[in-house]
Amino acid sequence: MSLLSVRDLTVKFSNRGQSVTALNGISFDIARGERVGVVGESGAGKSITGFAMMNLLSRPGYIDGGQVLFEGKDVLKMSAREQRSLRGNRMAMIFQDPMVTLNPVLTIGQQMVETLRAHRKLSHEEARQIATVKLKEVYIPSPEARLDQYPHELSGGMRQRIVIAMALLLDPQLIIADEPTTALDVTIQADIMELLLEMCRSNMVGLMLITHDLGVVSQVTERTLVMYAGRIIEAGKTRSIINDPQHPYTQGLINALPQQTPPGSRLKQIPGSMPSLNAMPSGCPFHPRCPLANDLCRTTMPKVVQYADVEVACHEVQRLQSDLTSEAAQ
Amino acid sequence: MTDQSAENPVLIARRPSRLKEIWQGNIGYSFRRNPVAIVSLAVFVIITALALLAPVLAPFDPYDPASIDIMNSEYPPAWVDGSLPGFWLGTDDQGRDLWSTILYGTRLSLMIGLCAVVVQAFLGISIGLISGYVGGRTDSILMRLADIQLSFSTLMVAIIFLALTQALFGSEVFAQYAVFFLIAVIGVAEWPQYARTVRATVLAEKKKEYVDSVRVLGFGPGRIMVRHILPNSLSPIFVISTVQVANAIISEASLSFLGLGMPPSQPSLGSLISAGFDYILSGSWWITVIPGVVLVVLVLVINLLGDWVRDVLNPKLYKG
Amino acid sequence: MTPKDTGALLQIRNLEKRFDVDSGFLESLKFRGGKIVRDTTSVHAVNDISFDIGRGEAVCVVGESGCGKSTVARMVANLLQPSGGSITYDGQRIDTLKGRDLLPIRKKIQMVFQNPYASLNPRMTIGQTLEEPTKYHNPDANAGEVRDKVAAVMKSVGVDPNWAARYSHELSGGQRQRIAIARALTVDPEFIVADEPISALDVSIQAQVLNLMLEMQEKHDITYLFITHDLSVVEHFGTKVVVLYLGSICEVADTRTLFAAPKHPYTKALLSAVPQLKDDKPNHIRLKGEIPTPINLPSGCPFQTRCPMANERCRVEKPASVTQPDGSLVACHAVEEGRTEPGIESGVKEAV
Amino acid sequence: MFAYLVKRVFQAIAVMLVISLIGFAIQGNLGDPLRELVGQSVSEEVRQELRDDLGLNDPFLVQYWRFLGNALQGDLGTSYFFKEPAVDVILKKLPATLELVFGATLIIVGLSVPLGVYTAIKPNSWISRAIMAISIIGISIPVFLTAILMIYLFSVELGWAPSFGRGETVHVIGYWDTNFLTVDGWAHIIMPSIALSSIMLPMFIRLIRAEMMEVLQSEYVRFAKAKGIAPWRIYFVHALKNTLLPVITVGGVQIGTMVAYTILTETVFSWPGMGSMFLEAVNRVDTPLIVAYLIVVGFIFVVTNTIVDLIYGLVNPTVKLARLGA
Repeated sequence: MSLLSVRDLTVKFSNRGQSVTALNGISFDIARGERVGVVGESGAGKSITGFAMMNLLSRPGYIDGGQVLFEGKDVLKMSAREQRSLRGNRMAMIFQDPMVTLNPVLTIGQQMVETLRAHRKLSHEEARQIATVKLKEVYIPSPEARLDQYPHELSGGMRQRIVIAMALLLDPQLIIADEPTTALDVTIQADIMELLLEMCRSNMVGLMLITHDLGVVSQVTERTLVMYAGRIIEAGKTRSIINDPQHPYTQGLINALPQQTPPGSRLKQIPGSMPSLNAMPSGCPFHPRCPLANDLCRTTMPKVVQYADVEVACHEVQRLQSDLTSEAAQ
Repeated sequence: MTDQSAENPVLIARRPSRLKEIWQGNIGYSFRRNPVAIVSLAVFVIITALALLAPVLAPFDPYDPASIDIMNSEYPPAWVDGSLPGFWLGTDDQGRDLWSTILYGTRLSLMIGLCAVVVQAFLGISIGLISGYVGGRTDSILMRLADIQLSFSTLMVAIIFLALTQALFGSEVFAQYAVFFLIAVIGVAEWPQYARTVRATVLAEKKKEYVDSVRVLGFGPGRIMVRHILPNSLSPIFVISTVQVANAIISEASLSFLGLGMPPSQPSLGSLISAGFDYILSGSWWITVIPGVVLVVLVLVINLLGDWVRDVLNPKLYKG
Repeated sequence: MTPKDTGALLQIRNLEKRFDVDSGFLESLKFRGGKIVRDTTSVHAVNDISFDIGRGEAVCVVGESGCGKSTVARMVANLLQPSGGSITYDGQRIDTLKGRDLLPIRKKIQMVFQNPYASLNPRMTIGQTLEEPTKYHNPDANAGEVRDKVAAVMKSVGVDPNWAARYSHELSGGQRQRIAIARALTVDPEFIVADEPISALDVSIQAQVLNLMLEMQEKHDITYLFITHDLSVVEHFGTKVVVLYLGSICEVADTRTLFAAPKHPYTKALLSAVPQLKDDKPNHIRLKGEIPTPINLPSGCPFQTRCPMANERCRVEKPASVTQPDGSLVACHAVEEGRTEPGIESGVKEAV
Repeated sequence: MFAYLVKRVFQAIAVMLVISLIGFAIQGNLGDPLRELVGQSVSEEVRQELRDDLGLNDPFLVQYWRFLGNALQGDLGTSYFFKEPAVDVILKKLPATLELVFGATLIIVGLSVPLGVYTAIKPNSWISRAIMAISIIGISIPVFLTAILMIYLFSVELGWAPSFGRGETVHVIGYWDTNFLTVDGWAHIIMPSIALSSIMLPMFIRLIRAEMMEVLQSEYVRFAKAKGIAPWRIYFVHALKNTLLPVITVGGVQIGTMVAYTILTETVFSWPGMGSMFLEAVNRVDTPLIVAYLIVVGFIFVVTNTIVDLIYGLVNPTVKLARLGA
């Protein structure tokens, strides 16, 4: 049984009495200790997926159906108390911007101790001990002094380390990291990513890494989900997706990277931009930008099929596959 | 709102008119969905119309001593025993028809409130724009002044100023020019409200790159302030303007109640309430309560509209 | 270093910029050792920077937050007054110009900004946004000419001229950035300062905008000063790279040279920090600690607090830029002395 | 912190100087001290002599300096009407006003925090809607009208509470008589206190609600939820402190308004405090008393504002560091 399975998760946003679909029935699994990357551009629904799994969507978003099974139990059907005992304890989350994640008027120590004491019967002193140990694990110098400092006294990189330490406090099974390095400087980004990778590896923690950066995904994760306009359009082993992407969007995304073109020549661009939620095209949401689009793409949403090493939702790939099988049959 | 589209008739021709756009957009939608806002606006329009038409609607002219008969004083409204026909809201202590007096009084209160806010807005927006755009020493001096002024509160400044003016000129001269004194003091004393809001908005807008981009295009500071920054600072100005009108009306009423505003011969709602207060213990409640209700309803609908405007425009009201 | 005229289009010499942090006299009073001392704290954003930009070049300034790259851009675009040094454009000193004297330069040097969501006036239609500068700089043009000009620039950035009636909030980020470029083009500039023009955009859109800028360079013969933190873009776009750290220059080199043989330890670290697609073994140079604040600059070399090769000399003496055999300029004692790398990988975790 | 403190104290002194200058200017221009002293039947020569004796012909700055010196020693002239030192007259009236302000503050602080927090946490419950409806009506009724309506309802019609005066008080110390030690005193102070708080209370409820709702939207509150922290702790530990910081600053600014409202409330309830005294002084053109009131009230403003600012600086960790970080 996988650690986490998401089934047909649908999220909607209500606006002016109407609702638009932000997440369109997505399904995926994360195994114990597995590191999964969720890639996509802004508006693809990747952060929403993360928050929906914690059942922490902020208004006007709401979950309109589907299941989030954590160790076989549906998180969305649990009582508020059960959900709380899961959050921060079995399933932790790291937010994007460390400058606003920590409460400005509470010390680092207060914020770490309260997390521990929310889930375990510990004395204040014991909780501080554990907090100190965790801070040391994420390479924070003089951890005990840090406990009494306020967040604004620390740099961004330091704060993100503390957030990671907080996520690790109760040895969770799964960490959901929502763009954990986007707000940081390049040289610090690499550090934090490496730390996160190391922590997950050594503690056998599952990781769901939400990011827009294909480079990061390729270095940290084992499996990748590519999202576009609220759907997963391609999923599979990270290596396979990076080296041999099947969906035209994934191909376009990888080819658009400057490293993929020789210096000086034009970059390969995808025309147009991602549709907004209230103007979703019919059929495959990518068809207005897709070089391979045909009439079928304009009317029907493609089903997910297995092709080569990956699962893809694309009519064109599906056609290739059936050609192959019919060839094989002949 | 300044209409910049006027200069580009060709470009704008393809769009629906500005008003229609607003009505179809978020503002119109939220208005149509909000019964409180609709009722408030209706009540406000009715009160304003009645007040404006006071000379036409009022059966008596409360400013004309010839039409007043002191023998008619303290008659109750029509629905109370002992009322006098022809005076459906009763009469006040001087024998004036309360209905006519309230119409005229509302007109005065509204006029003073609106004019005072115009003065506030003019002073505050100019100072706020300059302070925010110029910055530096000018800014810190102006804002320190605003802080001090604000901490003394409008009402306090107004009370002291009017008290001294009255003592200086004597109450007769004062009564003659009371309208102007009130507008001036409420207008001038509240400038920091606007100035601080506008300044904070200007500072936030100034940081945005569209201002830098027009600076790089070589536009002068005047053009940048008026054509680019001011139109983008309008939401918070709208929001505080509604609240300020309500506050100005309350301030005027309070000052008149203290005898530092409109004289009884030319009563605003506040001075009417004040005059009636002396008779409330003897049971003539209507002289106080009826103008009081009118005042509260007027202020309440303005405040409700203000709440709605704040919710729909939802500007980031910058603090500091 | 004495300012010398190299004949380049834009010459930056010994440029300095300090921002005072204290807002008033009383704020600058500090209580130290039982005495009240007056001590103004200031941010040393840019310290003694010199480089050239030749006509037709695309010079990239690279660095992390707090390195002063945006400040340099703003000084070149005349949005900020330098605290010291000079900026010369086409033989004319431009940093001292004021008011109307600036107008001719404004027509030549334009700027494109980072955030397309903030760089267009939300209360103006696209048409108004583009017409205003066109009219302002061509007061004699009649309405028809203005309209034609606006339509022409819109077409040239790949935007349908019929969109003139739209407001910026009706456009996507990429489209907005196109309009921002179109606005700069309305005055037919020779030189564009681009401050992180693509870093707020999605990957697929970044490529669109970058291609557009390359196209403009060919079509209109534009010289670029391109500010970015993303080295992968630099390799593609720039002819020359200036690497900044804490307001000082580390290395100036041709793009090819820099990517083939980076010399300054900071450049090396920066290059290795870019996540690569194919290589799934992260193998980057870890720098200890974090970027110090530009308020209290470290003594000596600004990079010495994080440099794996720093020694005593680096802690006291600020290195000067030295020309290397391959033509690049490097400000580093270690490179100058030919110090060998003392195991760049060591001293990693303990020293955070 | 040191620079911050020095700065605040300097500012306070500067403001006090401005106030004293205004006070002095009023004293010089309002009313004629000679008439109060000798009446009108004295010849012009004698008047001039008197003027010289009183120093009224000295240069402006000399006179101001003298005024300032006297003021610092607590001498702000003698009230024309009471024939007593103006400062004494005010000090006698001060406790009544302060007790009234204390009562109103108690109501405001005691009710605005729980109600504001409740309406922010449960914005859609009917209790919240009722509280918000009442509070917008509350801020729409002028203080004096609330006071009048309360008198009409509870004193005239129902006869529950007395409508004027302080009632039975107990002497404490010096000029201080208190309402809070007798039943009759309580009965007298309740209505004026409620009236005085009638605009401020709804205003603070709305302010706290708005701030709290904003804080509840913040990333750090979402992060606290993601850590599995119990709701009560999120509300009262994470959100409340961040909510109250801006409220403190607003509170400081409201002190002036509060004093202005005391004038209205005291007038309606015939409360024997400084406010009603000031209005009487204005009607009698009792210049020294007017000036003394101005300076005493100004002093109270400045001191409380400075204290509020310092408290804010101490409570807010971000300010503390910015100021301490030399």
